[in-house]
Amino acid sequence: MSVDLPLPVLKPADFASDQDVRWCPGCGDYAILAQMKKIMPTLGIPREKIVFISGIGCSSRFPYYMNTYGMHSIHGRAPAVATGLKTVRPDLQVWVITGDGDGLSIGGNHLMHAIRRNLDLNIILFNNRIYGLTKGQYSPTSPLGKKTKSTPMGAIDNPLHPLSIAIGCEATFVARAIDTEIKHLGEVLKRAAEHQGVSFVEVYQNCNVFNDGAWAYAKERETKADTTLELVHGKPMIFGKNRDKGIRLNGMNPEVVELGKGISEDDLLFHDEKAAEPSLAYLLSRMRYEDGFPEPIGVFRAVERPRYDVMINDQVEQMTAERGKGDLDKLFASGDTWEVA
Amino acid sequence: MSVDLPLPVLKPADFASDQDVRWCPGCGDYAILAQMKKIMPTLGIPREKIVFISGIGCSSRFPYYMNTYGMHSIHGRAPAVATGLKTVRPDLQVWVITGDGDGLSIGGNHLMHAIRRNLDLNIILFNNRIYGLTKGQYSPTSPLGKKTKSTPMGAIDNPLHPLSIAIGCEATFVARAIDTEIKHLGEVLKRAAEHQGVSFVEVYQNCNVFNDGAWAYAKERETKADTTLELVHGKPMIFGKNRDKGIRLNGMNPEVVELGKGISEDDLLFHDEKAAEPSLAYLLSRMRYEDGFPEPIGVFRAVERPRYDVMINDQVEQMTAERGKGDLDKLFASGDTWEVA
Amino acid sequence: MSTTAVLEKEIHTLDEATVRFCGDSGDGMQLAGTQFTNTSALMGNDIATFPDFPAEIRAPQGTLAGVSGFQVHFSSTDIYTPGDTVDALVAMNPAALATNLGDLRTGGILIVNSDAFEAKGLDQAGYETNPLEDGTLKSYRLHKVAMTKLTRAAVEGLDMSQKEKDRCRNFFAMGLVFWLYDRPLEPTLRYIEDKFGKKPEIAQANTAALKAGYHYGETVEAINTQFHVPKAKLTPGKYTSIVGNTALAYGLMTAARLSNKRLFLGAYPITPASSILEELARHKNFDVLTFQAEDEIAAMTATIGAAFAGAMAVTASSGPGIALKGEGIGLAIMTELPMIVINVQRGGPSTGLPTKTEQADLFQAIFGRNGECPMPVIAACSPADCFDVAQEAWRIAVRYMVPVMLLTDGYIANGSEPWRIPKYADLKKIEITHPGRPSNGDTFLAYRRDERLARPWAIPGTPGLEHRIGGLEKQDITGNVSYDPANHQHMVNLRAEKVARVANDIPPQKIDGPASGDLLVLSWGGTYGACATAVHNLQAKGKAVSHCHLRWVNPLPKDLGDIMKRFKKVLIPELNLGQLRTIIRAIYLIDAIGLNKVQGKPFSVAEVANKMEAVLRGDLSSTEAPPEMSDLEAPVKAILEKVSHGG
Amino acid sequence: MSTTAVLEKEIHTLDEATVRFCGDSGDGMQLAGTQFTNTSALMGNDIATFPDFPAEIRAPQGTLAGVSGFQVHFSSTDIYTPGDTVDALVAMNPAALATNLGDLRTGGILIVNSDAFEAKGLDQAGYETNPLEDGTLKSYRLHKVAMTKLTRAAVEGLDMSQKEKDRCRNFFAMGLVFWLYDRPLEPTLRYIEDKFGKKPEIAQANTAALKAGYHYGETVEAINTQFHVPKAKLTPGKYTSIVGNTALAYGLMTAARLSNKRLFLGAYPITPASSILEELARHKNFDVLTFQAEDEIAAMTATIGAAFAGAMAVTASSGPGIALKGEGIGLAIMTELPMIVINVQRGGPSTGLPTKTEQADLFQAIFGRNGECPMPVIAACSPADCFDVAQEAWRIAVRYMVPVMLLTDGYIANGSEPWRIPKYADLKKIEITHPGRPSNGDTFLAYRRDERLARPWAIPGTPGLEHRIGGLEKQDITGNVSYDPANHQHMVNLRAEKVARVANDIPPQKIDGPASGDLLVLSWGGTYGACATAVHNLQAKGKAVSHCHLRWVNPLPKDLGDIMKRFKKVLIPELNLGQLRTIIRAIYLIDAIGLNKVQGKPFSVAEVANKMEAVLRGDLSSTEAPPEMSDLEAPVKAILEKVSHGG
Ligand SMILES: Cc1ncc(C[n+]2csc(CCOP(=O)(O)OP(=O)(O)O)c2C)c(N)n1
Ligand SMILES: Cc1ncc(C[n+]2csc(CCOP(=O)(O)OP(=O)(O)O)c2C)c(N)n1
Ligand code: SF4
Ligand code: SF4
Ligand SMILES: [Mg+2]
Ligand SMILES: [Mg+2]
Repeated sequence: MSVDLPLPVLKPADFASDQDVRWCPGCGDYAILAQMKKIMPTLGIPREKIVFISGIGCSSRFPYYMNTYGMHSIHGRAPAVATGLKTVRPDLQVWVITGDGDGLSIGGNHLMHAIRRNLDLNIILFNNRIYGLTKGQYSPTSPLGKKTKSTPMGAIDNPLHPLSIAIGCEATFVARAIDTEIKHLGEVLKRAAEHQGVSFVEVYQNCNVFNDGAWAYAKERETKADTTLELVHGKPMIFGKNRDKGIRLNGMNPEVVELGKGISEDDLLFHDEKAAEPSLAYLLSRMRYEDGFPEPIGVFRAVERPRYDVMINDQVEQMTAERGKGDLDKLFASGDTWEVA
Repeated sequence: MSVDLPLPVLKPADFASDQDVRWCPGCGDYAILAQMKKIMPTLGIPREKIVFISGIGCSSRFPYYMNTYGMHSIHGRAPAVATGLKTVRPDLQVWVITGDGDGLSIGGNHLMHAIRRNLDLNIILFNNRIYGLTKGQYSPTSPLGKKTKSTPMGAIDNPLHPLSIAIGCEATFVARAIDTEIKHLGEVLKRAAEHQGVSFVEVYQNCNVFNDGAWAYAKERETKADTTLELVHGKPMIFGKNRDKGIRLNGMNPEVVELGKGISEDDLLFHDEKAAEPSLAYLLSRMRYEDGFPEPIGVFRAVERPRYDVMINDQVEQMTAERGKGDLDKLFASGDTWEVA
Repeated sequence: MSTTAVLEKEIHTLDEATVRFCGDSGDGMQLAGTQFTNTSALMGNDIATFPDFPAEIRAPQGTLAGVSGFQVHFSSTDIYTPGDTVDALVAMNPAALATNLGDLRTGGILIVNSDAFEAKGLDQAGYETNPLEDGTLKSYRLHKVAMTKLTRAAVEGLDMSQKEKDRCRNFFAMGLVFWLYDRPLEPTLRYIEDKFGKKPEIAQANTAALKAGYHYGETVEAINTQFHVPKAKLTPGKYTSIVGNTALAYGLMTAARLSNKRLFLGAYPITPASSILEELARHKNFDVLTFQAEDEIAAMTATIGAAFAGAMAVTASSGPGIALKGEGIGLAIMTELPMIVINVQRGGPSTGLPTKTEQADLFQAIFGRNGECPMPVIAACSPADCFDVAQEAWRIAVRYMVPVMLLTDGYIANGSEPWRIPKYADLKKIEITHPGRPSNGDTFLAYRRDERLARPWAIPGTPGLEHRIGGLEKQDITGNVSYDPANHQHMVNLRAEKVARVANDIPPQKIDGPASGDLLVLSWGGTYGACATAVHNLQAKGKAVSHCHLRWVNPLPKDLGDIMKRFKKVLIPELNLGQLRTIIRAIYLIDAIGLNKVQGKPFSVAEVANKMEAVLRGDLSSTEAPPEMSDLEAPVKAILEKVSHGG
Repeated sequence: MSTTAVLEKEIHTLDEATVRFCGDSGDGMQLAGTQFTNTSALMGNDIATFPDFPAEIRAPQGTLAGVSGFQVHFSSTDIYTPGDTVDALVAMNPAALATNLGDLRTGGILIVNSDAFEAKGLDQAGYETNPLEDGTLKSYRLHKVAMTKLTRAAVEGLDMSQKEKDRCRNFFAMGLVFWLYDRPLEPTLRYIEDKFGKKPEIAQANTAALKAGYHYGETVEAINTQFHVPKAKLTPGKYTSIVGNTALAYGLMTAARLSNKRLFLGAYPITPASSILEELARHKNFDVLTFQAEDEIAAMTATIGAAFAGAMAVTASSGPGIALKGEGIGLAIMTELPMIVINVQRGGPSTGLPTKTEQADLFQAIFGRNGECPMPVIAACSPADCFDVAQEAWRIAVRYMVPVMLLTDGYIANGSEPWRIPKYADLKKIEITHPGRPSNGDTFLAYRRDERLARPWAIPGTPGLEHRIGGLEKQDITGNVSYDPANHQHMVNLRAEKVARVANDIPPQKIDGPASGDLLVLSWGGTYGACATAVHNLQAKGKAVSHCHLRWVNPLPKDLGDIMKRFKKVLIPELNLGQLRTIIRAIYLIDAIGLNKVQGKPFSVAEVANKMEAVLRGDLSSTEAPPEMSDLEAPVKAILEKVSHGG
């Protein structure tokens, strides 16, 4: 739906609610909040048409801080709440804010189904690889061997890779950003907002109290250029402090190569966020620092598919067009009837 | 654990319980049951060491028909029940029987986490693309547009591909079989049983009452050679009635090619179920009949990884080795204590 | 078709009769029952029905587990139940006879398809000798009819397979019973035309079989009496026969229209609630959105999202699914959004007896959540009542800004009764006001309340009302999160008081019978019919008994305490171990007596009447309706016990 | 360090005293409280504590929402509660003063860090003028101590940052309070040594600060009285101070050892239950398996799997998590497997007040499932009692083959008390027998029962006992699926009767006070201490009052009805709106009176005592403990209400 009235010009501060922000000082969540407030005025959507739905977790307090409509629901269920909301009101812009525990542990199933339905939701998963709010138990993204309050001898479950799962269940928009790379983060959030259909964004977020430095390799000035790779549609995959390294495909496997020495940009894998098949996005989602790869950030995949929220309403319109607006009196009498005089 | 006593020689019939089988006549479930009973005596595991755990659905009645230990639990939770069981008793062989609704709708999250934990469970998902037991509503694997009792105008959610999801969450063994290809089915079940770690098998199963013919293309004598592709480790991907077609890789995308005409077997994709990275398995899981591909059957992926059920018990042993068998009296007095006389 | 002369036969006029068709699931007994019901309704009888499906989708043919039945009670007076015992039983095979004979009254008419009583069928039913021959049926008026042969003869020459021909047997049986109870064939002929118009062979065959059955009645000497049940004196109007879940779906659609709302249903399939989803999915042109969720938790929380969005939001499930919704219901209560949570109760606990009926989820409805978490609970008393109850639930939900639990049960959901079709224009509108953009400078207070303690329903999209809600305790008035102890107490009290105030909207209880007396029967939900009938029967015998039926189970009507005090005894029959009784005792400290049955089946009128008489005689203990206790060793039993299950 | 001369000061001997440390979450108040507690315990006092965490992980420094407190009640006589009011309050900043002053008794000692009362801090706490200066504190014995400066001085010269130095302030405060209450420094010095041994600078700094604080007390003139609380007469033995959740974990491990079982805990983190998981995870060498599940449903059903496997299977959660487990608990009840379901209750409904305490999940425990689905429910009464209750829950679970619900609450879970350390060898073994391979030819009957109605616990791996269980109704004796109506009634009755028979294992109720009288206080769970103390207080005043505390809440003790009849009135104080009261009324038809408080906080002794006196005076209405009702407009309040939350 389009907005008829000229919009008042809003500033990021207009999107701040009157509630005190209650995250630990230094928490990565602040940066994400700041970027969100920053991109809001650029979307051309009036404040009252925006809704933030979250589950439970530090990250899930997010809606309280946005001066939009919002619901801080229950643990893991935000995608389902958002589905009901968006189905009834496809004209609203609906954001889902979740954490690695909220979204991938208790809420994994709802996340998976919201993604496969391709409702036009913007799902932002704050991945700090820990349960923050409950004070430091391991999460489904905690690495093997991770010692936490609930795993004093180290975690023994293989971590889930949020983007691999999203891609495994038919996601149409998949992206990754880092809390401290604020400009890039803002751009990714904006792309997510603009995507028609479900957008799934993983944000590497630092929990400085219970899991400080979990993403240090990808955030620190000295290492980040070598450990991350910014994806640009149509461009070769180049990274490194001196932009002298790249990703090349070897059969089905990616490999890190050095540019020069007989290898030119053209030999590299070119990013194609619009690839019909998600195989490239899947492969990128598997590139991990611990395996010697840079971890891609940016938009992995952005394709258009029909939206559930639109289609369900289309069915209403279609049946209405075919049969006319429902007439209860007719319906009541549609079976065998008889008169008693 | 190994078995000490020589095993009595069992026959498939020894694995039949005394309960009447209560599936509709003609249901594909019968064939799966028959194959299961058939492979059982070949596994060298005594009957009392085998447990079948299921959820709810037609498929989930399976345990009643096996003369082993079993539990017909609640809808969607079989992987979690099995996790508790296997954790406590890694020496038992534990099977999980589930359906496309039980396993991918209500139980999606448990399935995902059981898979990523890589417990040594054999999970068999009977995919009939419908809710059988509740009489014909669509399921997460029903195709777009599918008209069912609950979708009279056609389904509007993108179907989930069970194997893509399993691969998306770190599965170590992934396979597919068809209820009517009984020999192949038996082999796949046996491979699943033998795999150390989680085995996830999708079986195309016909529900002749509520979704008859859902897999007709892959089952019918005239079409099946062209619509399915039997995967063999280390072998090129050849299919077709005359074994004259193959799958070739074009960049990241598979394509169907005809052999001869300048294309030889060596140009084809070779199957590698042991590939370190799951990208090949993922790509295979995406090949769909409706997109003009044969659908692979057989073992997509079979790699070894540490097992959760083993590691959790190892931690017990390790701590016991380090600290000795726990002494409660010492533990009670491990904090500050004082004597009252 | 044979052309025997029509014989002169007696016609007896009866007040009422109960007929049951039973046979294999493949025998089309549900169709036979439905046609008989519709025809009886069209003839002006009052009716009540009880379909009884097997638990299996399709149990092996001829087995006890595969028996399907449909009972029709039709009458020239008001009736409320499908009948305790059966006057005429049609059994299409030995298994059907074995499992249904117990309900046929002594001297009742027994029509069997004698062709089906061969070795295999008898064996599957656990008969060692043929009951048609061994004299065991001598206390019934047995008619052995070679239905298979007669049907085959009737459809001879038509171009269809034997199997297809045999499938017409149910029409033969119908024809015969239609003749027996003096019903016209026209409605069924119309049905055949509608349904099989495009398959003329089948239409022709069914027609032929139907007529052959009717003709058989007219001509065969052995059946020498015909029965006639005159029209009932129903309130004038246009009627249709309606099934509970359909009435509920219609009621929801009506409530949505009356309140000018989109209807959103979030549901996950589960027996016996699924058909609410299925029915609503067929009516999207009524601005109905049906969302089949991935599970019950998603169904519940999507419903909360839809309520927040401003729709008439509903979720429907059965016991185990409602258990899963508990946490979500807590959020609904905390956010004070209006919605309806429907529980079509089935046999529990756990998966229990999924295709059977029970009233054992009342505790769960009232108490089954963490914290002090009250919600209004309303219960339908019959299939047609579902229509009204759906509207009332919504009216209260929006008046008080509260989720409402609506209880029905498997018996109501699948049963049918005549429904006097209302005119939409005559129905009472449901008023809803949403706050609009506030006047300049006013801050919106999401938890400021009106006189009913309802907070405003401000919906996203409204400028100036941006606000955040959630599951943490809310500060009074502002709705901000609050950890203040005093505020928490205040809010807990407020939520309880709000639900208590719903009682202001409950009209004074109707008492069926004198306002005081020896015994009050207090009932709720689907036991209404059996209780009403039992009370009428005892009143007819001159006993000082009355009946009071609860529509709202939480809160209870304000006058209930006074009403109960005016009776010497209060009897509460329930299909559970005494859940309402526990609540009544706790609130009113009244030593109410229970009649409790947990057998997956409704009460018979006799069970209630017997217990009433026992209480009147001075037996004041709570009792269970004595189960027809089965010798678990008997062969039929033993086979019946074989695994069987449902959804 | 300054070297002032030590002054001669008065020493008062007291029976008991209550001290509270409060400050910003970063100020180390939990540590101060714990050290004070341990030291007091070592000195032989009876103790009870109450930590009060802020809801946030780390609220912004200096804010009201960030205040953290720890209260210690220590005594020379038996005590059961952390104390209603505080005798000495240590407030490290204005926010702490603002939120805690209300609990300091008039005339109480108030020690503040005067350095923190500068503009920003005062503003954050909502003070417009400085309370240290404006006379508002004149009814307390105020000691303004420049703790920041004094601490800095004490640690001067050490190689650490200012911030690190300031972090030693809590040791200064401890030192001062240790002097005030005549406690030795040695235990704390030992603690510093243990904890910071590897960081000698920090150890040195903390030691210096601690001693400086102590010395300050000795030397500063303004503080002229020291207090002494002599040893309590505790039962001889070795003691340690134990926190509720730790005692519970120990109890579970002990029960497992006593029954020769592996211990399996399936849990999903949730406040305030998480530390059970965390504690058990540290003791794998006790053959403990901890499974952190993906959610509570998985935790519950994995627990069922572990029980089937033959382990001692336990799941632990809090209200909302238990709501999610409801369906699974139904399966546990239907499969009749032994296990323990722990609910550490917190403030509800919904997410509610996650870090606060409440008793409002009793209804959920007893009634919160679909169908007739009873289970035994046991409740711990204090931190140390958790140890015993865990064993008793398991003993009953295996004797009756039934899941048992074990209730504690946030107050018990985080509170601590002295625990007389038992000798493992003295504890009663828990006998379990598993059936073995049946004699040749016998079929195993999975639902054949013993005299307690318990079925056999046959575990996978045993040859010849292969069997299948599940959630559908079971045939009596065989355990096969059964749809038989009579069998269903029978099994529903059996499951109810089995739970009822648990009462055979409940010893006669202990009554604290005379066996009859004017008023019986009936309590359950964590309110034990406040009720016991209030009853003692009134008994001391010569009132005819007694106390009866329930350990098993379902079934109720057999003698409870008779006991209650011997009193004129029964008062049931609960931290809910009257849940036990509802059940007592329903069962016994007794007009029990309620004292109900739902404020996220335990009862004070005075609240219970006042209500008892009111009842004795003739006020027979149920009431709420009057909240200290807050004027929501006041500035402190307004700020306090700002968003805050927990897990
Ligand atoms: C039903 C339920 N179970 C458990 C909890 C406790 N809980 C709250 S948040 C949380 C996990 C938070 O982790 P994550 O989603 O990663 O968020 P973070 O705090 O790290 O941002 C848990 C287990 C709850 N509130 N509700
Ligand atoms: C909690 C709960 N919700 C819903 C149901 C109803 N139900 C039973 S089986 C089923 C789906 C079955 O589908 P699937 O898993 O595909 O099995 P199939 O019958 O097709 O083999 C449903 C929705 C239930 N038993 N329990
Ligand atoms: S605990 Fe971690 S994630 Fe939570 S607010 Fe603090 S730093 Fe952020
Ligand atoms: S309904 Fe379908 S899946 Fe179920 S038993 Fe019948 S044929 Fe098989
Ligand atoms: Mg996290
Ligand atoms: Mg299915």
